[in-house]
Amino acid sequence: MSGRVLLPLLRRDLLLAYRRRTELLLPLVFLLVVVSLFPLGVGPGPQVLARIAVGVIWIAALLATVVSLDGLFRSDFEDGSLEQVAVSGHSLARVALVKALVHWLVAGLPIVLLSPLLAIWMNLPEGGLGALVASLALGTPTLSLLGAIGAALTVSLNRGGQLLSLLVFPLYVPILILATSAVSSATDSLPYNGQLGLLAAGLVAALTLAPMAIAAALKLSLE
Amino acid sequence: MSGRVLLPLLRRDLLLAYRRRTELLLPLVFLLVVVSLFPLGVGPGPQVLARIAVGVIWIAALLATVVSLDGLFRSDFEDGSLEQVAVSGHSLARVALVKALVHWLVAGLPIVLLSPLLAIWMNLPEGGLGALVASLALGTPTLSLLGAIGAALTVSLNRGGQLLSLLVFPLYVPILILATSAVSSATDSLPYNGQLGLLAAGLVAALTLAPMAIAAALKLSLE
Amino acid sequence: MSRAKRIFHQFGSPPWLFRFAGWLIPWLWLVCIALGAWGLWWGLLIAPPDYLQGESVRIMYLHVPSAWMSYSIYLLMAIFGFCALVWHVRAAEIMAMASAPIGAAFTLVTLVTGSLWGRPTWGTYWVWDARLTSELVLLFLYLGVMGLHSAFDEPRKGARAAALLSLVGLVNIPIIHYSVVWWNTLHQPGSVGVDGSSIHPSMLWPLLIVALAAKFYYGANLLSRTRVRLLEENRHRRWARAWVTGGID
Amino acid sequence: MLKSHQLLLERHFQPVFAPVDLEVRGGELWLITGANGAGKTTLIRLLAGLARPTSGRLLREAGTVAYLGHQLGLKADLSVVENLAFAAALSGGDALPIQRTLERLDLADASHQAARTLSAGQRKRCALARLSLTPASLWLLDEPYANLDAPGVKVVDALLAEHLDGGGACVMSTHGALRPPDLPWRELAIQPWEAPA
Amino acid sequence: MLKSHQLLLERHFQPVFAPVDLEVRGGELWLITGANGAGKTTLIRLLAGLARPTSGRLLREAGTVAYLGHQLGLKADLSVVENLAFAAALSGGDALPIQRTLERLDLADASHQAARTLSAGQRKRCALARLSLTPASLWLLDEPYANLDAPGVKVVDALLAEHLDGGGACVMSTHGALRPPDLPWRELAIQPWEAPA
Ligand code: HEM
Ligand SMILES: Nc1ncnc2c1ncn2[C@@H]1O[C@H](COP(=O)(O)OP(=O)(O)OP(=O)(O)O)[C@@H](O)[C@H]1O
Ligand SMILES: Nc1ncnc2c1ncn2[C@@H]1O[C@H](COP(=O)(O)OP(=O)(O)OP(=O)(O)O)[C@@H](O)[C@H]1O
Ligand SMILES: [Mg+2]
Ligand SMILES: [Mg+2]
Repeated sequence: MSGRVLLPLLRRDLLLAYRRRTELLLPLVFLLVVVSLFPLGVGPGPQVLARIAVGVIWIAALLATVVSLDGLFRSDFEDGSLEQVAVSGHSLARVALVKALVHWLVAGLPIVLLSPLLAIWMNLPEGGLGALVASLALGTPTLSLLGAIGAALTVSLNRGGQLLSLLVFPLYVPILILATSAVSSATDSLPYNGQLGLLAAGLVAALTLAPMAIAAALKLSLE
Repeated sequence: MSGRVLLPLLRRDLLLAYRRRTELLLPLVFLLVVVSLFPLGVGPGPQVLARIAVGVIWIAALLATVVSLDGLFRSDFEDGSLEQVAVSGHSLARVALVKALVHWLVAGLPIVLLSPLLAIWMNLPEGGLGALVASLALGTPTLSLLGAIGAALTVSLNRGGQLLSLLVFPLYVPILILATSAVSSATDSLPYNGQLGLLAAGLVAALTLAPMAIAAALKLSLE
Repeated sequence: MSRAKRIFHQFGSPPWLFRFAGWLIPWLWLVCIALGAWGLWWGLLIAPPDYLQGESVRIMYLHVPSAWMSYSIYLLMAIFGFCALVWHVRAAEIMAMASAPIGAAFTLVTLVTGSLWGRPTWGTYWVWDARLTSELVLLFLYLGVMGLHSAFDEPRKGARAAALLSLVGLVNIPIIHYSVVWWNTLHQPGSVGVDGSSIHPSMLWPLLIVALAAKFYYGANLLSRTRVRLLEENRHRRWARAWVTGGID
Repeated sequence: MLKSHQLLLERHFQPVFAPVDLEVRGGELWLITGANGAGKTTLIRLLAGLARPTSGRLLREAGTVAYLGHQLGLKADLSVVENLAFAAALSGGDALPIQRTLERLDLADASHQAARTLSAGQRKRCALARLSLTPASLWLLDEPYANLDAPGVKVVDALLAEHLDGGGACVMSTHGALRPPDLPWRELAIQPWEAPA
Repeated sequence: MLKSHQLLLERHFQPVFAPVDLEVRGGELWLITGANGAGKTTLIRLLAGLARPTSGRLLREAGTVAYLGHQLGLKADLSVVENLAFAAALSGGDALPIQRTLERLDLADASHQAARTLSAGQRKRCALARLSLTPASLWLLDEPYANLDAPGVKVVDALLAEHLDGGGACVMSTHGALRPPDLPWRELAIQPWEAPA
């Protein structure tokens, strides 16, 4: 039974994402829209914007991730696909890993790719761009993995979206702190390898532990 | 057929909200969590926080509204209640008004009531509190009404949440600008009646026009 | 039936519109290319460089016409959308939805050329100036209309929903525009404004010509898209089958 | 009560069925029959005014209709009684006979359970209970027998008989195996659409 | 293939039905019968391992089961063929006979439609088509006949006959009116739970 299902599942989920390709753009557009609210709310002064740039970009990335998390297992749960996968006897942990991977490809990777544009918008000081991209690249997969635990726990609840954000934001706090501190160090021309190292360590830990937690949560939700 | 349905519908929706009373707290908690991310992401310096306080509180209010909007008509649509209401011959515009009212009571009013706490958290300058509460009281009903248009348009789509935020955020731009400018004027001890007047005018306009747009959108979604 | 009403109905009849568009499109392209070539040649090669901005001012000949188009196409889209919603004219639905990507493209061109222009003149790709901001919001409005349209799998439903959204957006555009202008001047008096007050005639004429060419481009592109759509949708009908097999034109 | 003339609906620019002419009078029971995918649900939604026909006309007498679709219209978080009380209020009907209706449909035991905990058949019964609480003279029912056990089917037939006796009319879809045994009915077999040559 | 001993599930600390003893062997067809709300769906989900019994034991032979519940498990955005191809890959079955299966279930015309646009019966047929693509030896079907027209019911019976001939087994719930006419079956009537005196 092993890993044979992973490829079809990956293919199916990417196909589904492609079917609704306008929706593929949505996490991106959401990010753009949220980031652009800040100048409107805070005022267009470039100094203030530069000062809060990292925080805003990372918080927007967090929000974009959380908003897209709710759908991660929901449609599979509601249309009965999840039951089918559970009955098929495949390891749910591997299935969870694939789901988190697809989520990152669809919602996380675009954020990484888009971050230079956001940096220009928010007037991020020059030296910070590299650290921003690196922190996003290392941090967003962890966001997807941790978030998937919350999504799995809330999938059987009617309106899981907000509960979900309550569950996962506390888990995201360390990532947010590490990442923003990496970028601020970079803009101050300080070394920031330490923070990136910790982010990488977090990613490895999440990769090994989160799938099991997700699988247990899914089983619970199905009962 | 006139308005006789409004009361039962209002009662039913409030009863439903009460049934899931833990979920009643969610928009609030979401708001608190989002606002508390900022000191974490931006750094705890009180000057910077004070400078961005209004913007952050209002943007968090926008986000909390949008996150709770997706469920506004969705469950009614999916379980067929909306069909029943549509077939019953009652004016859908009135129904829409009731729904928006319930949404505001559940998601908007708590924000207004909670705003003093947020103001303290974010170190909002003293003079701004009155203007903040007033702007939220006048602005959040408009957010609910405009947002309901987006919710009605996307209710038949599978994952409307992010599309919804794309649709409604541009409409929220004037409210955000007016509200934050009212509060900044207040903290600078300038008059801010003009902005509040415009917010009130926007509310009146939304109250008269939005229900028709919502009704038309709902009818379309049911087809 | 009054004359106006008859024309209206004729316009809504797919085979008639298909044939009329087929006849008109080559002429539109012809005028568009002629005017475009003339205007760009004049603007990019002949017109004098600006005494302040130097050669970079030539971006204006792309930037300003697309900025004008970005708003006027939204207006047209909303008008088509209104006809679609009120009279259920399929042709209007198609034309409203065909307008959206063209308008979004013009908006994007405005933003990109503006950013590229901003680098040499303002020293930065982007500032939160009022005009820039409202152009960005306009892009979001277009993306919303297109996203909503394509999210439905029944095309007519998607078109009508998006048309409704475009009308809501139309009501809001002036409000957004004024609020943003007011926001920026309030927060940041004396910001880097876009100075368009005094354009010398030697620069104005090529600008107007390119702007006219852009209008013809829109017409030609719109009708081409409409024709494709009409053919696709009516593939079961006799006139469409006959056209495809070369029976009639 | 209801009259349709050359009623037609297109999906993806292809008519779902041949144009429908139907005239329903008080006291009549119409069965809409057709294979899976013939368009029964589509037609009933058209008659209920939930979808807009692409062409053709539909005339309906003033007064409300009662509609029962594949989605039953129950709020999962409300109990059976609360669901029915709202339905009665919505249609301007009478909330008093709720208890009697519940007994008739054998739902009395579950009357305070939330709708989400009901079984498929209990949920269907709850939706059917709505019918006897509304003053609607025209019932539009999409597969009313699905998910019901034998006693449930009998109750539906009894409800129908009462409704027709009182001068009401009903249009319902069915797959043929189950037809009301003791009632006179007329059949509208849905025809597939054929492209004109 | 499957053996249960005093299987019991509580909802709200109240057993749903009397403890169930069931032994299913290859080639057997079991009908689970009972009124609406008796607990058929609950029992089948227990047998499929989707719910955990409160008490009692359940033994299942190694090998996969095929499960068909009230939720059909189709992705609304994928076409019929894509849905089936994924189902085949998931269960390690063979994707080759998809076309034949579709013809058999009269879905060939709709094979490239997205599942969301299918009618209720077409959707059921698509879910049933999965059965013949999996190598599962035990089928657990919850109301397989619901929403099907007469030819659809016949196809299900034919599929069942083949499966049983090949040594497979099946447990299905039904409301009694429709029973496989030409197949030998055994019945498990669900008993209501009675509190011990
Ligand atoms: C991303 C950046 C930019 C955007 C989004 C933008 C947007 C616009 C828009 C919307 C208009 C039409 C306004 C109207 O007709 O009322 C416009 C016109 C114009 N823009 Fe830009 N612009 C940008 C950057 C620039 C830059 C850097 C310059 C030159 C320094 C510039 C020069 C002009 C001029 C000369 C006009 C014509 C003025 C007029 O017709 O009133 N723009 N721009
Ligand atoms: N959370 C709960 N609380 C109380 N009762 C419950 C709960 N969940 C389910 N039940 C009851 O359990 C019973 C079994 O439901 P189940 O869906 O198994 O019935 P079924 O035999 O499949 O009926 P049907 O023929 O209608 O599909 C029902 O009477 C239902 O009301
Ligand atoms: N968007 C669409 N594109 C193509 N075909 C569609 C679309 N929507 C519906 N259809 C088709 O319309 C037909 C009518 O469906 P409908 O649900 O009315 O059938 P039905 O008679 O109720 O069938 P059932 O007995 O299975 O409930 C189906 O064949 C379906 O495939
Ligand atoms: Mg049907
Ligand atoms: Mg059941």
